[in-house]
Amino acid sequence: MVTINIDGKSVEVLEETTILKAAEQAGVWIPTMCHSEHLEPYGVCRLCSVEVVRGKRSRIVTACNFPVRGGMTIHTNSKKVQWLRQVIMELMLSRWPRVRVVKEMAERLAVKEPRFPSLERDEAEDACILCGMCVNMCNDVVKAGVLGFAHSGIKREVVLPFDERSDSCIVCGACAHVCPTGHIKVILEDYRGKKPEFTLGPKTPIYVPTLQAVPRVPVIDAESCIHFETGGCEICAKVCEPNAIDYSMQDEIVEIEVGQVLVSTGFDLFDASAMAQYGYGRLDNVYSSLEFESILNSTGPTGGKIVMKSGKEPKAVGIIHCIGSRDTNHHAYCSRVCCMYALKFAHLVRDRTDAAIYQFYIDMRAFGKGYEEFYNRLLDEGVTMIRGKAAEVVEGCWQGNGEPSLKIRCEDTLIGKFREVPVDMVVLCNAIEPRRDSDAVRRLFSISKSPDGFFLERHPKLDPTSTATEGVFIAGCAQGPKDIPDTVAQAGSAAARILSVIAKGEVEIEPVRAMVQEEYCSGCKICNNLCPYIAIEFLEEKKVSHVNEALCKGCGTCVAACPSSAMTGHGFTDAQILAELDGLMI
Amino acid sequence: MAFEPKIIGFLCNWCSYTGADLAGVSRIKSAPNVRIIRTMCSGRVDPAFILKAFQLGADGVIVMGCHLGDCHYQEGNYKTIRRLPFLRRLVKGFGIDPRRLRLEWVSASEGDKFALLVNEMTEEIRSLGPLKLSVHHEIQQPVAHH
Amino acid sequence: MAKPKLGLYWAASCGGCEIAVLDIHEKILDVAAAFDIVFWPVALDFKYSDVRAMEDKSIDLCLFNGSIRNSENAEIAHMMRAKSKVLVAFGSCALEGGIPGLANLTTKDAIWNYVYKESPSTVTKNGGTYPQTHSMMPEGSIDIPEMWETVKSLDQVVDVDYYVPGCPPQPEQIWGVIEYILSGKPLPAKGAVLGATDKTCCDECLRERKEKKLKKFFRPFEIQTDPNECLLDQGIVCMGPATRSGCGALCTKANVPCRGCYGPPPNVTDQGAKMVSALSSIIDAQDPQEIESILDQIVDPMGTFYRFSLAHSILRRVEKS
Amino acid sequence: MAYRTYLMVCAGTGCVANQSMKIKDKLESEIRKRGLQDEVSVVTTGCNGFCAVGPLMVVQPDGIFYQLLKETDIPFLVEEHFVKGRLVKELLYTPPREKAPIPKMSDIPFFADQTLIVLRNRGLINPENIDEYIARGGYQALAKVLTLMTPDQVIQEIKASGLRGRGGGGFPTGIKWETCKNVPSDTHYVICNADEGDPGAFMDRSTIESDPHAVIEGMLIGAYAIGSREGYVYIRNEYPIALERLQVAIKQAREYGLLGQKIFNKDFDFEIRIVRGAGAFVCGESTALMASIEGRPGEPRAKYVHTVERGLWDKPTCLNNVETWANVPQIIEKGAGWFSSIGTGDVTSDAWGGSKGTKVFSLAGKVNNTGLIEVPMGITLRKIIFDIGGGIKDGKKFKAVQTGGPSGGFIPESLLDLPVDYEELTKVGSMMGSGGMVVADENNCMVDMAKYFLAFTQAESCGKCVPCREGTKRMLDILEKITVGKGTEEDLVLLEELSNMVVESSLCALGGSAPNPVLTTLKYFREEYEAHVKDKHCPGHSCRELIQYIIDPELCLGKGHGCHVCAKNCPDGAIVGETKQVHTIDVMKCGKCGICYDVCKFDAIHIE
Repeated sequence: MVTINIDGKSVEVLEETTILKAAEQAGVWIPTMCHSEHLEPYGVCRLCSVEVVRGKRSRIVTACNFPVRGGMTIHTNSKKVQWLRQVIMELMLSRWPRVRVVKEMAERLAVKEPRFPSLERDEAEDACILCGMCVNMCNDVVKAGVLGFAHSGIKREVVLPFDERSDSCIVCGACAHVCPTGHIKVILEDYRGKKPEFTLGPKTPIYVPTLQAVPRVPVIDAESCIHFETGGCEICAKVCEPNAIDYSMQDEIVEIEVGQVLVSTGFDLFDASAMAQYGYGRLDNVYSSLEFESILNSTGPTGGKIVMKSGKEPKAVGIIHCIGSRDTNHHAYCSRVCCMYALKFAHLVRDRTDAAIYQFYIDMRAFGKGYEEFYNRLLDEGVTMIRGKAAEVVEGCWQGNGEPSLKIRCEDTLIGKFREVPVDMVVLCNAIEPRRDSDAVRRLFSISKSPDGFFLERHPKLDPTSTATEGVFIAGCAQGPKDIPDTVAQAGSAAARILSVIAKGEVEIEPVRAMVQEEYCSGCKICNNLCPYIAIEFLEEKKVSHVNEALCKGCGTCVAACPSSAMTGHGFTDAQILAELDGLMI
Repeated sequence: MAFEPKIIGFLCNWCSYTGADLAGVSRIKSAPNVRIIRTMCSGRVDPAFILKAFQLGADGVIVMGCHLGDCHYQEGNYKTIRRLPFLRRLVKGFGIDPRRLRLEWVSASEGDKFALLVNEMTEEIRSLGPLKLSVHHEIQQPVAHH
Repeated sequence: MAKPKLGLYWAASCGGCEIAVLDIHEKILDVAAAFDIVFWPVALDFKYSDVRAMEDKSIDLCLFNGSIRNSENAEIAHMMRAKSKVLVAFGSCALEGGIPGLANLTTKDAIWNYVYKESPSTVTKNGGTYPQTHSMMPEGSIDIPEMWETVKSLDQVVDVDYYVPGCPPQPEQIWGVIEYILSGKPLPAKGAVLGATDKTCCDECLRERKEKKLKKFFRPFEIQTDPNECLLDQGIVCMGPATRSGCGALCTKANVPCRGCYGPPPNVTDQGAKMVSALSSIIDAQDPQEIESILDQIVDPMGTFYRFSLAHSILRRVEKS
Repeated sequence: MAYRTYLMVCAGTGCVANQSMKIKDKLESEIRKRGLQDEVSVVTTGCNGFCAVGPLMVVQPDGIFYQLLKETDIPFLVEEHFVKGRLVKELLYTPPREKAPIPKMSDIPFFADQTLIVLRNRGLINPENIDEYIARGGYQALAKVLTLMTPDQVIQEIKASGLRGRGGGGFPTGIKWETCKNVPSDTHYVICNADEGDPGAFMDRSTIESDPHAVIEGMLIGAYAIGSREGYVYIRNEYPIALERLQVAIKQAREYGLLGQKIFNKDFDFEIRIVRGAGAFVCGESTALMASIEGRPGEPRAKYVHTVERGLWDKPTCLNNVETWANVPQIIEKGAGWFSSIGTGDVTSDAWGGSKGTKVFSLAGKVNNTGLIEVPMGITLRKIIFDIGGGIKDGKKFKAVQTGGPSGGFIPESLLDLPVDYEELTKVGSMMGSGGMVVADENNCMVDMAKYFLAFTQAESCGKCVPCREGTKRMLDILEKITVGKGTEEDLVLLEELSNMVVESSLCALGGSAPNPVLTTLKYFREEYEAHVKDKHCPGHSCRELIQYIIDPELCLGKGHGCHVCAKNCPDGAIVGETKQVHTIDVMKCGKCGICYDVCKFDAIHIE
């Protein structure tokens, strides 16, 4: 800490702090027009010029970037300083007579009419006053390096490179944010694919994942965060008082040793844009079931209001079943949950809006406890059920007022007629499908998949929750489409199976194991590298290999590989297999 | 009597054997010519078994295992993809048409593929005709083991 | 008490086994002293008719070397079987066909065609002629043995009691066998392999072995091998792991890979197939193309893996195309 | 191979522009034609300095100075001088107003009064041959510091010499090195500022063109003293010859192991990179220059944290200009005492206490001997202008001299006996600057001169800070107003106020010094401003709006007999009159171009 004197006031401030900050601390106002707390001092408007006296020497410096030193005396309002500010302000006012911030500052500095005309006079109210804050923001903070100055001297201006739209611009808007005159406008029309539109995902790069998140803290989306794109910004770190923001955090891989694994990796939603006829991703107000779920959510983007992109409430909502399910072009199986959630959607739409609701179904499958009753209730609520798979969704308009709408075309198989139903919003009941990476997961655990691509249980009836791999269990939609009660039941079963092993304290293994007949083994070490379970060890003293039977899974690869046939496999010995062969050849 | 190929199939327990099972459960028709020997893994299939099958009169041998990367034992089938091509060189060396020895991947969910392969192989061997080896006549006397 | 009778015979072989018998050096005198040698065509002048005149089972021990290549070999094999109490397949050829067994890679026709007709060193008239088993001469008819299409091991022709492997069997092993029989101890179970162990060549090999992974195979002349390291680890195809021990790992001690003359170890039926299985396990590649290119590095797989055991392998011979 | 005679042909930019390379070729072919190629060698040298009389050559070892050569002169010159042994009088230098030519270069006043340290090798060596530099004692100073001196000793020597920055600031070089060295950092940089932007100044260019190794050696010594392993030369791309010679020199030095690793087998590595500037005047400012090297726009920043602490890439950086670096080897070789014996003041206790050594000036304007001169500090302006410079052209009257480049001040005749040193020049409102010196005669309008230089600095202002960007423009507007006769007395007040404001509050030295020409002219030649404002009259007769061309009828007819030449040449057709009659100028049509004034042989045309 050093003590300095500002306009007669003695203040103690941190050494190397700027005069501007010190003055702020002392409650002394110094005018600035190119300074922002988010930016390094630029020192170009020179309005913050102050007189610094050290010993006999007095000099004019800019407060925004001049570091204080002990014993310094600063005059922020001396005659000389006043005069400098006044002339500078005259210069600015003569050039930008209608810019609000300039006018305000001139007024504050009691500058009325500049004594000279400016030939470069810019009459615009949002003229650029060349404070450079946007350029510094773009280059030093955001580090996008897009904005810059062109030309020198009086012709200086802020430009995009070559005066063209720059691909380097990440449309962060920081320049516009910092611009004191409103000269910079961010126009988002289809620029780099970013449209100012209704989005269902997080709206800012830093967000709390969900209200139910544990722990409930914000996370940074590295994909959209400026810092991770340019290395710049870091404004969140600057404003975070507990210094909780850590950009160096990395995803880390934590290794946990376990004896049993429950694979419940869930499902992916069928991408309805593969069925172009329904307009998903192409037409506004066509949603997937999960997106619609998010709209219904009170913490969702619309706060639970069912509205269209225009912000208006829909007049009619169409819910189309079996998108990608029960369709040999995509998934032949039934996704099992759609009928019921479609009914739920209908119920909630009915509850929250006055919209007419249409369900387009192939068959209603209300098979669970209380489901059929719910279906009947919905019928009473006035939901229109149309039996027939929707053929396509097209753009149309409402009769009467001509407002744009969507039109669902389908064949109503109950009345045997082709129908066109105008709606404002379409909800697609996408199929449940195996996760994209399910093959990788499957391989990781050495488990198989059934023809539909979901993980294969050991036995569909007798053992629906364990797999071919001992100690690996499956539950939920990873095993096949199922609703919440079924998932819970299966998961409970798996958990019980797992717990029973833990409780027992020991593991039973199949007797199919490899074994070294030591009298025949000469220690050639061909087998030692082959075992994926590292069950084959080499006994240095005996110079023979040895199979750890607890580790061995009995695949028999080593048996086949053993050049001296010293390795033999219980249950699948050479003699047994050859005998089988003999038998088969009769 | 028309020639009915005798084909020995070595099937891994987890994928192919289950796949064959699925073919059966799914009532998929396939040729009865493949006589199946189950091993825990295609990696267990000793080349000697295959030669022995030929010696004993098999007209063809098909080894089926899990798809690469899908091995229940992680990498057993990678041994098989080295063993079989190697053995195929010997089989060829013995003057046997290499088409009589096939390696295929059939997963637990590929009952149809199993059936298809069985039919395909049967037809192929049928067109190749019976495998005639001089050893067939010689082993009428029992082979001494030492 | 009369001395036990000993017969030795040389069928299709190079004669090395006979030399090996002599390689027991001064002990041959003990043999001569202990046995009454009744048949040894290479050393003593006995006639087939002499043996044929003997009573069945009158010879106590017969060391039969060489594979069965022609009718004469087979005839003598049958004769010796009949006349001997104990018939020993002596040496690799008798045991598993040996080097002559490599003739099974081709056909009699092809061999004859080359030897009697096409070989550049053969002077032919009228396109050349093949030997005839029966021919008329002014002096009378001459019969010579018929060469077989397929070379066989002794046990594929007659019942064999014991086996002594090796190309040739090592002198100390030979002496061990003789000594054992002389000792009057109860004979081992029929079919036993004498003069060898149940382990493989690796058991006697002094080289340092590692866990194996191979990306490249070399032929012995292609690299300078480390004398202390396992040859297979260095990429040399060494048949040691699939070869019965007993030789004392002679070859690998001389920096040469094992050729497999002692035949397969006890539980192995097909030495070549087993070696292929073992080698393919340790090839360090998962890409089919790469695997093929590594396999291409092994020159002459049939000759390499079935150098001695082809005639006694599962398929025995190459099918005529 | 030794020769009897060497012809040192100047290959400085000025002479090359005047076809000196063709002269060289012609010399060589003529010499060969006469079979003298084994006796006479033609050497191209760096700038000789006496640019006014280029293309030129010096015949060594005799020191005969031939000037204003033309290709067509060469056969005759070779025949006369080298075959017949006679000087060619027509091609020798003759001072103005004198008859007898001066054959020897050392007798020519232009050269006689100079003291050469920086330019000691000019015209004597082939700058593209390192061996010639070494033969002249080059790289001995480097050897000395590397083998006999510690870095601190080097710094002490430089401090004791009193050497101050020749780029304009006059900062004591030794202190700069010491400060830079003492900043802890893994990397220190040295930079040679060769971004000479002053119009009419070419000291640095000539130094590099004539003796590039001196600069490299100076940088090496500095790098050793500071502990730097990497140096930059920032040179403007408009100096192609200097650039090429520097590249050649660096390459040769590298080949000789004088750059690179383990120099002189000592634990000292140094490498020099060349960065070419695009010619912005402001890039001569150290922070702007460093920004430019870093690849950013060349704009200055506030220097409250000095570049010796945080300069290039935020590393401690020692930047000196070409002339400063070139002084260094000589100081090391001949000692601080020798150096400090030249110049003014005393630097033993106060580093700012005096100006030591020499200064190179480019002498331009209305002086007879324009060119590059190196003079001892403390020499008077009068001596420079009237002895070395040979006085004012055409016998006109001296009015003022501007020192220090476009932002230097104008010094009036009354101060001509001012000794040239840092402090004295600053005191009178001008500065040493990098060494520009422009002489104005009685026909120069001081308002116009001030306007001219302000127009330059205004155009070269980067525009970053308000006072310089807006202020200089307003000043220029006012000057413009005055020169067209529309100025008011308030304008003068405002001009002065703006000037002071720009000086006080600009971000960098460009703005801080740009008003100097205005301020000094307002100070010393205020009456000229007042004449413009009050009388709408331009005393220098150069502000077009304020003058009129008038034909003196007596002289026109009396002396010239109405020669009609003026009328023939007038582009505006403003001159009326027939041959042998009196001519008159139609004021309405006259464009005031001054052609008639120039073409009239009878001085019949006057300016009023």
